Order: sequence, then C-alpha cells, then structure tokens
Amino acid sequence: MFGFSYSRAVLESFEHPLHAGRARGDPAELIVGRAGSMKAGALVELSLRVAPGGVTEARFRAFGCPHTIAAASRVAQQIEGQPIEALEGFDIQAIADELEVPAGKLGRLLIVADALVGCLAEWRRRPPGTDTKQR
Amino acid sequence: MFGFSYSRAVLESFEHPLHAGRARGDPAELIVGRAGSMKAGALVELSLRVAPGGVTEARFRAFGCPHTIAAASRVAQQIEGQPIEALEGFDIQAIADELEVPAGKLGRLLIVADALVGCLAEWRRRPPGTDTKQR
Amino acid sequence: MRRPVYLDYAATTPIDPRVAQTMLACLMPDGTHGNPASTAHETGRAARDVVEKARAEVAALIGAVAGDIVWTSGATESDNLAILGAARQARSGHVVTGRTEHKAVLDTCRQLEREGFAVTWLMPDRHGLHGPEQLRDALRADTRLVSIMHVNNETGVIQDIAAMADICRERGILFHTDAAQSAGKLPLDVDALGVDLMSLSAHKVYGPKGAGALYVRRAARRRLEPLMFGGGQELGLRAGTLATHQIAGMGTAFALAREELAAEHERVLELRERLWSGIEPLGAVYLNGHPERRVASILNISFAAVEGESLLLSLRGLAVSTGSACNTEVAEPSYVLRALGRDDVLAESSIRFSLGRFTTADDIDFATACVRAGVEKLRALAPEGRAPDKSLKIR
Amino acid sequence: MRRPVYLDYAATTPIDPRVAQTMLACLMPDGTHGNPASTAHETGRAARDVVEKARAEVAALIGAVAGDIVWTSGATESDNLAILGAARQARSGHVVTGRTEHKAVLDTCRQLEREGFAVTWLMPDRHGLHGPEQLRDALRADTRLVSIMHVNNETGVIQDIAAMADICRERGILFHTDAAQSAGKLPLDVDALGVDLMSLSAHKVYGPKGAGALYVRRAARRRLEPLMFGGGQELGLRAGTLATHQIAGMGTAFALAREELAAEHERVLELRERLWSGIEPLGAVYLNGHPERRVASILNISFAAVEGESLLLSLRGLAVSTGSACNTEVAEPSYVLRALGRDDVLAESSIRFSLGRFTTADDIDFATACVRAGVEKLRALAPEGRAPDKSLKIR
Ligand SMILES: Cc1ncc(COP(=O)(O)O)c(C=O)c1O
Ligand SMILES: Cc1ncc(COP(=O)(O)O)c(C=O)c1O
Repeated sequence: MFGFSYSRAVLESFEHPLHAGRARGDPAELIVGRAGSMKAGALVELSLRVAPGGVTEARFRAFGCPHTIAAASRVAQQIEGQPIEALEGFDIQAIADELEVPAGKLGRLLIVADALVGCLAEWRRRPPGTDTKQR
Repeated sequence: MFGFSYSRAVLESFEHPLHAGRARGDPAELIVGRAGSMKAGALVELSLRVAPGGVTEARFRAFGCPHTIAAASRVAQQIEGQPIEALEGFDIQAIADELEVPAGKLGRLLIVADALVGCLAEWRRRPPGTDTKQR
Repeated sequence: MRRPVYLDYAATTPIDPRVAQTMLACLMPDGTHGNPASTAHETGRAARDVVEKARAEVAALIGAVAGDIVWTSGATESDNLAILGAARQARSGHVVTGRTEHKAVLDTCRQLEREGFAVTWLMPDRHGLHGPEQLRDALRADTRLVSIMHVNNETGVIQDIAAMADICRERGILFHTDAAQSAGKLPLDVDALGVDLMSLSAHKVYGPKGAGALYVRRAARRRLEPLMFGGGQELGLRAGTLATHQIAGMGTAFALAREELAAEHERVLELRERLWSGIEPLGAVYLNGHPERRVASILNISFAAVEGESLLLSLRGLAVSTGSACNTEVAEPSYVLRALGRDDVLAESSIRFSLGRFTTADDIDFATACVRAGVEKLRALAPEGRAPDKSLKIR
Repeated sequence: MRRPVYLDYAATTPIDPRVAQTMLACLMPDGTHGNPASTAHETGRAARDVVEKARAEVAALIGAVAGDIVWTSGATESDNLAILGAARQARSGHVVTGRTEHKAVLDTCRQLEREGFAVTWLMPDRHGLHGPEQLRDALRADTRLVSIMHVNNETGVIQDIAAMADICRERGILFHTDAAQSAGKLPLDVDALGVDLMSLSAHKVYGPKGAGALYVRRAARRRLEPLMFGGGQELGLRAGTLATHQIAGMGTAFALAREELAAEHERVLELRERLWSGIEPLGAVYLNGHPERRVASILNISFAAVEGESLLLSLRGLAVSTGSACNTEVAEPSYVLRALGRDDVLAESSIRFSLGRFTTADDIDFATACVRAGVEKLRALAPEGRAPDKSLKIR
C-alpha cells in the first residue's frame, strides 16, 4: 500500500497515540470541530474543554492513515494548555515537518487543520460558558 | 550439430575403422570406385584387388560424417573374400539397419553404395588382369 | 515463529527446500550448466534432459502432453503470449475477458484495443463469478479468443471454466485461462476443462520466480504468433536460451504440488476456517468473494470503519496484501473488489490473507490476535466508535 | 580435469560460485523470497532492496544510471523489446541491421518485415566488420532504428559501435547494440559508445540463465512500446514479477565481471594464443573473423578437408560449438561464416572454441591434443589425403 516508510515520530504516535478520545466536563465548556469524511480517507474530530484560562483539555478521534492519526494526536497535545487565541495562528506545517509527512499526504494534514478551524468557528459562534442552561 | 545420437556400431567403426586405406598390389588387379563430393558432404572411395577367385582385398577412404565412414568401412569388410559377382546384389540397406542410420542420413549411404557401383562398372569395362601390359 | 508471519502466498511463495535442491544441482560448479540448445556436446545434452524431465512434470499436473508445454518467464508472459499471440495472428476481431482478471490479462487486452481489436469486458456478479450465459451473449461472429482466469488472485473465487470453454469450443473460438492461482490448489485437467491455452507460474507453487509456462493445445499451435523471435526454441513460439535451473525448479515444484495437493487442501482449509472464526466475532467484517466457490488458501475480508493504511500498519507483524495498489504513494482501491460492488472505503480496508505450505496453526493464532488488536484499537480511535458507518452498505 | 573440457563459454557460462551464493541467499528458507512489488510488508521490501542493489551493479559495468536498466528474461527478450518496441512505437518506417547479427536480432527484424517495415541488411566485409560509411549510406529519412551487435557470438569480432552510433545520433535515429558477448569482456560505457539501447544477458557472464537487461537511455524511454503488459513494473516497459534471485545473481555476476575484467582479459588471451599456436601447425586451418579486432575469448577456425560432423565427434572430449545449426538432423552451415565468404564446406568444418574464467592451461593442452589427433586422423582417412582440396579456396 505504501511505497514510502514512516518516520519514527509517526510510528511512535501511531503506536501510542496521546490525547485520544473525547474531552469531558461541563458541556458549556466543550467545543467540537470535525472535518473530512470516510470517503475522503480521513475523518478527524477535535474536542476541547475551554475554561477562561484557555484550553484545559484537548482530545482527538480519527479515522485515517497513520499520518492523520499522528498529526491529530500532536495537535491535541500542543493546544492543551494554550490560550484559545493561540489556535488562530496554529502552524500545521511545523507538525508536517516534524512528522516528515510526504507530499502526497499533505491533503490529509489539511483535514486535521480543518478540524481545528472547526473548533475555532464553534468557539466564535458560541463562546463556552454562554449556554450553561442548555445542560 | 546433431540432435541424434550414434549407435554403438557407428561409434566403434568411427573410432577404429577397419579396412581404411587403398588396396595395393598389381595394378592390373586393382579397381577403384568413387562417388560423392565434398560439397555434397561425402566423398567415398572404394578400392579392390580382384583375383580370379574374387575380391582379395577391399579398402575404403572417405570424407564424410561418422555414418558415412562406418558404412564405407563395413562395405569394405563385407566384400573382401567375396566373388566379384556378389557385389551386384549388395544390400546397403542391411548396413543401414545394422548401423541404425537415421532417415536424414540415408542419402549418405547411397553415396557409399554408388562407390561400389563405380567399382562394378570399372570391373565390367576392364576386368582385372586384361591390361597387365599397361603396367 | 518467523516474523513477519508470511500470509501472502498468493503474491509469491517461498521456494520449497526440495525445489531449491533441484535448482542447486544445476547451479553448483559440477551442475547441469550447459545450454539446452547445445546438443552438439554432452554438457548441453545433459541440460536438455533436465528440461525435458521438467516438461513432463509440469504437463502431468494439468493432464497435458509434455510436448504442449511452452516455457516462459512467468504467467505474465504466458498471458501476453496467449492473448496477443492469438489476436495478432488473427489480425483483427473481437476478444472477451472479465473485469476481475489479473493485470497481465487486463493490460494486455487494453493493448489489443489500442491495436484496433474490440474487447468485451464481462462484469462479474457480486461474488466475483461470471455466468456461462453471460459469456454466450458476449460472443460475436468475429470473436477470436476468450480469456477468463480460473481462480482470482484477490478473492480466490473459482470460475466455471469447463462450462465457458464448452461454449467456445462449439464455435471454434480459442479459450485461454490464467491458472496461476489454481495450479497446486485445485485438480487441473486441460481436457476436462476444455481449454486451448493455460498460463502457469512457478513462484505461486513454491518454485522460482521468473519461470512459467503456457500450455498450448496442439491444434492451437498454429493460431499463435510469438511474442519474441530468434532461435526457434519452444516450437518457434518462444525464443531465448532456456533457463535450465529455473525450469528444473518449476518441474520439481509441480511434481510436489501434484503429490501433496489433496492433503494440503484439507490442512489449509482448516487453517483458513480457524482464521475466519477468530476474526468474524469482531463484527462488521465482510467476506469478499463467493462463500463456497473459493480456493482453500485465500481469505479476503473488508473491515468496516477501519482505514486501510492504518490497518496494514497495525498488522505489520504480518506479511499480507491489501485491496490497494502497492506501487504508488496514493492508494488506489482494488479494481477487483470494486467490480464486486464494494465501495472505495471498504475496498481499501480489505486484507487478503493467503495461506500456504508453511503456514502453521501458531501463525494463524498470531495473525488472529494481531487483527483483533489492530481493528479494535483503530475502531476505538475513530469518531464513530465501534459502530460501522451507516453509509458503508454492502450492495 | 573435468570432462568434457568445457570450451563453449560463448554459448553459456557455468555459474560462478560467488553468484550461486548470492542466489542461494534468496532461495533458502530464510531467504529473500518476497515479491519485490509487495512493498506493503517487510518481506517484499527486502526483495525490492536486493533488486535495486543489483540494478546498480549492472549499471556500473556499463557506465549507466541504475534507473535506466530494465530487467528482462535474457538478451533475446532485450533484443526483441528494443527492436520491436522502437519500431512498433514509430508505427512504420525503416530499420538497419547486419547479416551476422544473432538470431534474436535477425528473426525479430524479419518479423518487422512481415509487419510492413523496411529492413536493410548490411553485409560485413570478409572479416565480419561493418564500415561506418556503409551504415551512413544505408540510412533513410524514415530510419527509426539501427541495431548492430557489439561483439559477434561466433567469431568474436568487435564492431566500431561508437562510430556508427555517432552517425545515428546526429540524425536522431535510435541506436541499439546487442552487448551479450562483450559485457565482461570489453570495457563498456554507454555514453562513450553513444548507444540508446543495449542488450545484456547474465548467463554469458557467469550469472544465471533466464536473466537479462535492456539499458534504455532516459531520452529513449518514451520511444519504446513494451512487449508484455500488466502490472506496470520496470517503468511500464516490462511487466511481470521480478525474479529476485535471478536479478541478484546477475548483479553479483556483473560486479565480479567489473572487478576481474582486465586481469581475465590478459589471462584468457594468453590461453587462446596457446591454443592457436598448437593448432596452426596442422596446416590448412583458417581463422574466421578479424585477426585483431576480436575479443580474447573466442577462436573460430575452419579446418580444410575435414568433414564437420566427424570432426565434432572426434572432439567429443571437448564441449565446443560448430559452424552448423544444432537443432536439426540435417546440418546447416553457419550463416555468419557464409556472410564472411566461407563456402559451405569450410563453414561446416569450423569449430568455435570459447574460453572463460575456469579455463586452465591444462584444458588448452588437452584440447590441442584432441584437435591434432582428430584432424590428422580424419585427413588420413579422406581420399585426398593430407592435401587440402583445391576447390576449398578462401575468398
Ligand atoms: C492470476 C495471476 N496471473 C498472472 C500473474 C503473474 O504471474 P508472474 O508473476 O509469473 O508473471 C499472477 C501473479 O502475480 C497472478 O496471480
Ligand atoms: C549476441 C547474442 N545475443 C543474444 C543472445 C541471446 O541471449 P539469451 O540467451 O540471454 O536470450 C546470445 C546468446 O545466446 C548472444 O550471443
């Protein structure tokens, strides 16, 4: 299936993905971004718990190739603990470089980035804490 | 060169050809028959010393394939000691059978037979002993 | 246990040590190193004898006369010789083949289209089978050749060759079958099957790669144009120095296949059932190909809600093939599974397990554990959880 | 001494034990048995690595880039791929070749004639050489390809490929050379020679039979149509599973040839001179081919007044080739020697002695003794005695 080999970083992340799952807590504090589809070969979900100080928990779920999984895991790791504004300038290319993602796979990384963009959009539409009553 | 193999009889005769050379003696008693050519792939010479009692010596020389050499040698062996009349009904096919000559090579055997025919013709034209003065 | 556990016998088999022994007897300094065409000397004649013995061995496995076996460099060449050879000899006309044929047949038929021939591509049913009636309907007055494989290399499905060849024989149309995947796995008899041309490969039967044969029924000999010219070897149908050690190896491989066929069938079938019964409980796994009309050695499964490339990486303790093209960075779903009606996602998340002579129960248990762990982990990671995506419906 | 003494290295060489070792490493149970196309798993990737290493080794012997080497089943296939491939891609036009080419070239060009191409057959001079001017005169506006062998397999004569390729390059005509008999015997450099296509064979260089390669200059790649289709291996130019062990063996063989070329040349040349100086005193023996422009390993001699088949039988302690076709009961004189002007009788009574890596001085002395005894005995038996037939004149 693959004429290329995986970088050590991808293999490590694939084997032991960090931050897998769904962020939990007060639904008022949770935002979720999704991008891609099974048809497209990658479906990525990022879920964040956002408190006034910033992202207190970041989790991912992914259907996709090892690069997609590794990249989604890296994104979740990196944004946890960051102020929500940091997401805006998030550098997906740095992750692509770190994971040595081959050119043919950059489209998949954009799906990961789109999930992040989805989170941002959700946050802008509905800053966490504004709908606690909905619980 | 040959997709076929040689019979034991051909190999034996090729290795140790009997009656090779030229019959010697009183030229009045000698007759020689030749047939074939180098171009045809076989050139056979039979020389006989013929005394009133019959063929007292038969020798052959040959340029040709192993079957040709073996057959010429056999002919010389068989006619030595025979009355000259015996040459007329000489059975070359029996030699072909004995040597297991393949079909593709029967033409070469006919060249051997032709040398014998040459001897007979020579004998008819000039029965040995009629021209002793010519010596 | 040797790692990775090799379950890719349909791609190629390891050489049987007894085959290696035969080959060695040619390769060693005192071996049969002559040129089989050099019959002018003993060294060449010894090589020719080796070649002719092997010819009889290969013929015996398929119920053919030794003189009807033409040596080639593999089934790819055999397929090309049969198809291009028969069509080009006829100069023009129509050819019938199927959509799930090996690329050696498909690409060759596409070449015929470029050369002006008409080609009908039969669509299989959802199990991968062609119906004889479907073939009959496809035939035309100018049909020169029908080429339908015996056993499919991805799914293991077995076509009813005898029925199809029968229809062709009635009309004097040449029938070719690619038997690369059935030799050594099913009893084969060219007369019972009624085929004119049959492609064989050594390296699917524990013989060497780069050796193959084409069975050419005597009556079909004059209806083939060679692919390669020069030297007149192999009835003028295939030029080139015969590779004595390769041919000798193929001969031994086919002789062994014949001896062990029945016993191996039982053994391998049992192992495959063991594998399937270990994997099936995962749920949302789909068998590709016909449930019964398959060779014992192949199990092709699509795993719903699991991405193909990640699945393969999870299974890196196993040497298996997937339903994706291997030679490009961008995966391409299997055209065979697509023809059976699988969508791209299920086609890409398929794994072909193919078992063989050296597969053990331990190998199978290890494989089962790998698959269960890998699939469960990936499904747990996926957004939809364990439930299969509703969009992934089987036709 | 091993009997028969093998002096037929130009027909095929025994495998060098170091080559056999490399092949064994693929053939043994723990060997590299994967399919080089199965890059989805470790077993396949290991095979691919072996194949790529060999590609570099073959390229190195001829000064080529590894990516320009296409694996084939032998020089016969390489010749066919080059010639049919280039001509058919052009669809129509003119091809030039020589009358003393190998059958793999001659018969292939004859096939082109049947397909409607025009072919010019260059006549060599009495030494077997073509002049570059002769080639220039033969070229036409629609000439697509020139195919001239580097070293002749019967006489060992070396053509001036660089001069001829030069003329073709000027005009954008593809130049192919069959180097099956020069690889490992002469320094080879595709750029210095200026060829676009070069055929190579493993089994003339102590590698396995059934393995070969075609060098395809990058710029010529698109100007070739494949012979075989399916699978897209080898840049799409040659389909079929790569035979890992065969290719590995060819790689080692070519690496060894490169290392030992200069030393072997000296050694073999000396042995050949020893053989010639033992035979020449027989008288009425004629060297076939150019006295100097020949590879060191071949000595082709016509013996006047000796019938060919009997000569060969006399020499059955030696494995040598003769100037006659091998595959029929009725001998056919060598078309190569006929093209050099030998009459049928002298062509048929020719012997090609070809020496190689394992030939010793003892072998040569034994061969000399055999030849002397055999020729003297046959000449003594012949009607004309020792004197050569007057009709046997050399042109
Ligand atoms: C059905 C089928 N046909 C043809 C081939 C090609 O055979 P080979 O590798 O001998 O060229 C294969 C295997 O790759 C195959 O499975
Ligand atoms: C000059 C030449 N070309 C081509 C060939 C054919 O090579 P192969 O035996 O590898 O097909 C040979 C040897 O037989 C040869 O000597």
